Amino acid sequence: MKVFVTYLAAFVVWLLLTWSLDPQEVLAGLAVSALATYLTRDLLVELPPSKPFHPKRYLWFLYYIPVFFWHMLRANLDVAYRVLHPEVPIRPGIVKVRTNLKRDISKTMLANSITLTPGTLTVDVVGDFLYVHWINVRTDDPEEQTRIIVRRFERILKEVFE
Amino acid sequence: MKGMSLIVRTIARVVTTFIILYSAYIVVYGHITPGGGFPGGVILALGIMLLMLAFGKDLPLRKLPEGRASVLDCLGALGFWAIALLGFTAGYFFLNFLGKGEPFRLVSAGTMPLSNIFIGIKVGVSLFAVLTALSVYRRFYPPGEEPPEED
Amino acid sequence: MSEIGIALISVGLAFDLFGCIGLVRLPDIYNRLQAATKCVTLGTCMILIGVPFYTGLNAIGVKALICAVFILLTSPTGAHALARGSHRSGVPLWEGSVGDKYKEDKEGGVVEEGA
Amino acid sequence: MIPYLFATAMLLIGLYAIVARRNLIKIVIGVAITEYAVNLFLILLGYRAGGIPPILSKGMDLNKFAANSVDPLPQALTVTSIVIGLGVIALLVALVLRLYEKYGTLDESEIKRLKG
Amino acid sequence: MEVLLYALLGFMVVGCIIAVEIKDLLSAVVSVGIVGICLSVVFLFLGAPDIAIVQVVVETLCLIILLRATVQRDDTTIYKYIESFAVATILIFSGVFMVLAYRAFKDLPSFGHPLMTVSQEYLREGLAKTKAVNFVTSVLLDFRAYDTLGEATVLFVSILGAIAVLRRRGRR
Amino acid sequence: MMWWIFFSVLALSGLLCLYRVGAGPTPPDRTVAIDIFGTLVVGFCALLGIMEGRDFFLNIAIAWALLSFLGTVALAKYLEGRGFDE
Amino acid sequence: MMNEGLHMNQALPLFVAIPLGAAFLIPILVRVWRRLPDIVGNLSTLSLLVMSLTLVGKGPSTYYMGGWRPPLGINLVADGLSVLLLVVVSLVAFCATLFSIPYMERYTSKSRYYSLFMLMVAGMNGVVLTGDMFNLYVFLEIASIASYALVAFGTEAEELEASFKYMIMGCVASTFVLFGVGVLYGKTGTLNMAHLAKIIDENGMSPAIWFAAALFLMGFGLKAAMVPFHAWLPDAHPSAPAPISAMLSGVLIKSLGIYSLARVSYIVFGMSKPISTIFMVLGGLSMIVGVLLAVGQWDMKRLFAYHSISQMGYVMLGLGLGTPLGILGGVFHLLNHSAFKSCLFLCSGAIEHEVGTRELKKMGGLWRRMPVTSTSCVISSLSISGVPPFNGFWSKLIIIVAAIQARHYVAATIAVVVAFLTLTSFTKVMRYAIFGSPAAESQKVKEAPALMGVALILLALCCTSFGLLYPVLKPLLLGPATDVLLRAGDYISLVLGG
Repeated sequence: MKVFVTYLAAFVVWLLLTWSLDPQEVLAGLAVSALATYLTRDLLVELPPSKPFHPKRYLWFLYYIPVFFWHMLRANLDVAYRVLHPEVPIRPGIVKVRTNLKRDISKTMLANSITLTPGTLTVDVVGDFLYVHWINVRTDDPEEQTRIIVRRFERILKEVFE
Repeated sequence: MKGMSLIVRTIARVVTTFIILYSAYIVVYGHITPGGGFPGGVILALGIMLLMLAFGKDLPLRKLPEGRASVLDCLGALGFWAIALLGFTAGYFFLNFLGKGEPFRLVSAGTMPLSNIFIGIKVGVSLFAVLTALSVYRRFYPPGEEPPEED
Repeated sequence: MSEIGIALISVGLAFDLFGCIGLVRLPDIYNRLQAATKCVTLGTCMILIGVPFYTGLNAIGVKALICAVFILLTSPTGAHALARGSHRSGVPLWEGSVGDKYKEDKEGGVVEEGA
Repeated sequence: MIPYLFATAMLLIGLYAIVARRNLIKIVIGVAITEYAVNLFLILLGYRAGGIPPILSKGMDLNKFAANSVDPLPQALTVTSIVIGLGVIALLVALVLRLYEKYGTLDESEIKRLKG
Repeated sequence: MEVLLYALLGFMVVGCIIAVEIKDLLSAVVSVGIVGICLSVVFLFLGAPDIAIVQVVVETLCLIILLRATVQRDDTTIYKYIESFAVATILIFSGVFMVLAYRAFKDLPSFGHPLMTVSQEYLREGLAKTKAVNFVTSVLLDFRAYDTLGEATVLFVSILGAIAVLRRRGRR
Repeated sequence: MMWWIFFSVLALSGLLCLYRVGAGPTPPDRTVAIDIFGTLVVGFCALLGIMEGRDFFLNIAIAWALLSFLGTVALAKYLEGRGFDE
Repeated sequence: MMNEGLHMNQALPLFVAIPLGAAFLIPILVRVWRRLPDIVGNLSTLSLLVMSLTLVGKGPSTYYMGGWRPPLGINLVADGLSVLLLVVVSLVAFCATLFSIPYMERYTSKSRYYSLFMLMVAGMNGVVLTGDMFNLYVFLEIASIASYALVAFGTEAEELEASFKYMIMGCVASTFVLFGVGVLYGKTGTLNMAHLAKIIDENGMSPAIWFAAALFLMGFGLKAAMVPFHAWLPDAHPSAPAPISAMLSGVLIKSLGIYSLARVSYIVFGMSKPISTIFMVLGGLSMIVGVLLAVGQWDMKRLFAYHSISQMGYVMLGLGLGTPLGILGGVFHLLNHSAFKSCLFLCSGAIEHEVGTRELKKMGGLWRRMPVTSTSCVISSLSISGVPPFNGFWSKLIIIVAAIQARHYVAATIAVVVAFLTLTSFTKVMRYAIFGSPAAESQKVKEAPALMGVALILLALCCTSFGLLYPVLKPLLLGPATDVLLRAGDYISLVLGG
């Protein structure tokens, strides 16, 4: 199962890279994907979730993309504002927030999403806690911080990956 | 805990497959697009190096043990050498003796794709071997104490 | 179609520029990472997404999309690794910062030092 | 003309590092810089004003291409010389590591046991 | 475009000077890294995507290797007067070299107009003779494949040498 | 004209990055600059690709995207004060 | 594609292909049986020796790599000079591999040693055979990188240090060479030596080409350890294992340094007055400085290494004279020097192997305990000091006579004085090491193992016979080599077929 998913992913990426259906290239793709799969068979997918092909996941994922891009755009406008403002209005600090996600991949996606969205940058993940560098610490209450930073994505990612 | 933080490890898991795939792409398409055996091989070595950075030395060394790496290294070099010698038997050293095919197709240009593949294997494996040797090498043998014997 | 592409590319370039200004203006490494990573990642992604709009869905466009996906995966990871590395190598936060939970936890033993 | 001088300047900076610095890493860095300089010089030699890369795309006219393309030969040479540079640096670094193990320092003037 | 090229080249020279002069060895290594990256961009400018990609990958590898070599962070070396003699020598040498190089470069064909005595032939006949559309590869693997064998061998020998030098024990 | 503006903006960003490399002050600062510069070059390659209409420039872009990450990770690991094999 | 009147030799690429193949195979074969590297290494050097001997007296020949005619592809040329160097390289390499079988048992990882050794031989053969500037650079790098690694092979502190110093110098030299190749390419647009020579011949020297010549002089001069650039040699050569010292001093500095310099300056640039003056000045300086530094040495191998510098000075002087007799003397001395210097280094290896020291003061009375080693050591010492029946005498004599004929009396005086100084210095070696009273360390030593003895006897025989067989050697080896340097035009017509 794991091997098959890896192989499929590699082959699809190969087809996209070459962007042609010439039989020579497709055959080469089959061989090359086999090589890549052989070398990384236990890596790409660690523990498959219970229903890997459930369509609901993909619908959630499609929903996640625009949400993510919207926040990313906001993040950029925010940073642009701070950078271009003559006084550089920042109030940085590192805060600790808690997440409910369990799987590695979902934690990672959450952390990366946090890094790319307004004013926050993940410094480390330890257990259930994320250490986040926040360019403008708005509140000192940990619950409130968690709500602001994590909740935006946590629910969606939970549906997608767990 | 071995290796780097969870985020780096997870992303390394995801990306390594594609780095290796991409290295193979660069090697195989060497005569059509920029690239060729050499950069492809280096990318392959770097892909496995990423695993070492993210997970420590055990995982990549399990995938490519040092003994096998040295054999593969020699085999890659021998393959390229053999192409040269085959051309020699056909008339000239390094004669491009295979059929040339159509331009822009994957199977074209005679021996070039084959040479690229051999160089790719050779470069990738040997660079990985040297990266491992450099990284794993440690100096912690106090003057009085002798390190273990090896061949 | 190509107008959309050009618009996306222009916006992306503008964000790139903002990011680099941030890299120069902000006071410490963590803030620089914030600005630079976010803006430049989004900017470059927008350029890459603009490419298929400009050229249509051919080899160039598809490769640009693949590239965008890779950038989105790797760039924040790199930023995270750097932030963690520089924190562990002892680069201090800017003096105007309002608290450093990570440092406290490291000293308190919640986060292992060697890990 | 002026780009060539830039490449020469880089070469000389690298040489300066090799001769005047006493730290082994700095010397290795000097070697790396001289290699960059030579690679740069070779590629500059093959540049043709307004030239296109020496790779054919589908539907290009061969004659027009040959009249416009930059020189492929120095590029082939540069690939080789880059590879050689990589090999040299790998071996140098291996030597530096061993020297550091033996002497516990990267300072060349403390390492000097042999007299020239 | 030319302006950008000169700006990049100028920066590369500055980067080299930083790398040579800075006390912190890690910063020196990073500066060399960025010089290599700029070099790759310069190659893109100069119509050499093949070399650009090689330079990128090699640069990353070199950075890793050089990082591994940086076992001490600070350049603690004390420079004595004897070094000032070496510095003076190299400066005089540099001056002479630069003057000679200037005269030689004036003699070369001007920048952007290579002679291409042999290469013109590669470009005109390479496709018909080798059927490879990447002319760099066709030069590398067909016309001058012997060089490439040498190149692969150089890599083989240096890596074999590095591994041999890193043996735990040299003698029985 | 349009391309000229695009490239100048990109070059300006690049020069700002390079300023950070020169100014430092700590090694991580220089590293950030390298990382960002790599990402900028991806954009540069993409622009070159559509300007000249050749797809191989995007190959180089992908190489940058994958490898500048690797360099950053290696530097970060070094900054953490650990060998590459741990 | 075959041009009638041109002699194509199908065997030429094998001179590089055989050692390369052996080098690539050895790391695999050692897994099958651990003695296989010994056998494969010796077999391949033996076959190289046989093949190079078949080339002697055949006249010049070429080979086109991949079937591409010269300006387009790379070609190999085996003219008189190349054949001479090939014979020398194969001879010394064969003796060194034979010597290595027992000697290298002291070191670990013998398979890597053989692999590196084969690569070094391949690199030297490639340098000697090639007819292309860039290819020359590539093979130069192969041979030098292999030698850097081999110098550090024992991984003791001093070896590593010597290797590092050598490597830095070597890198600078290679960089200069590559830069010079670049300048030449920019000026002429070609890399083939014959094509270059033709273009330079037609257009004359210009500033760019002078610049390239200066770069080559620095680069190859560093590789040849000419005096201002000699600092690395006395460290690097003694630090290597003995067979490698023999290869380095015996052939590497010649094929990478002197041969390349002669090939480039005589064939490509065409010898002119300034270059030949520089050659002579460098040669004279090297002779004096080398021998003066050697006189005060008590370390056996270091002493030999300094003498390499001074003897290379003779070769440079002979080549720089530019007269037929001078070039003949230089070429002959090159041949002789590889015989006696390799023999000396192998002797020092045998002594070190048995006695365990390189200090002259700690030896003594070895001729009783190690008759074979001592005899060959004495023979080669007499050769290098220029004592009549042995080969060194004849070549030095030719060079001195040539210098007098060319009215360079200063050079002749220097040559004579240096010859006497060399004799003094080797008297010391014989007095302390071979004869004299046995020191404490050398009481219980035995004769070196048989295979070492065979290698020593072979080289000692060469030392004796080269002097006596001069009438045979001259038409077969030395004459063609001299002709190559004297008549550069023949080379152009040989390669380009015009």
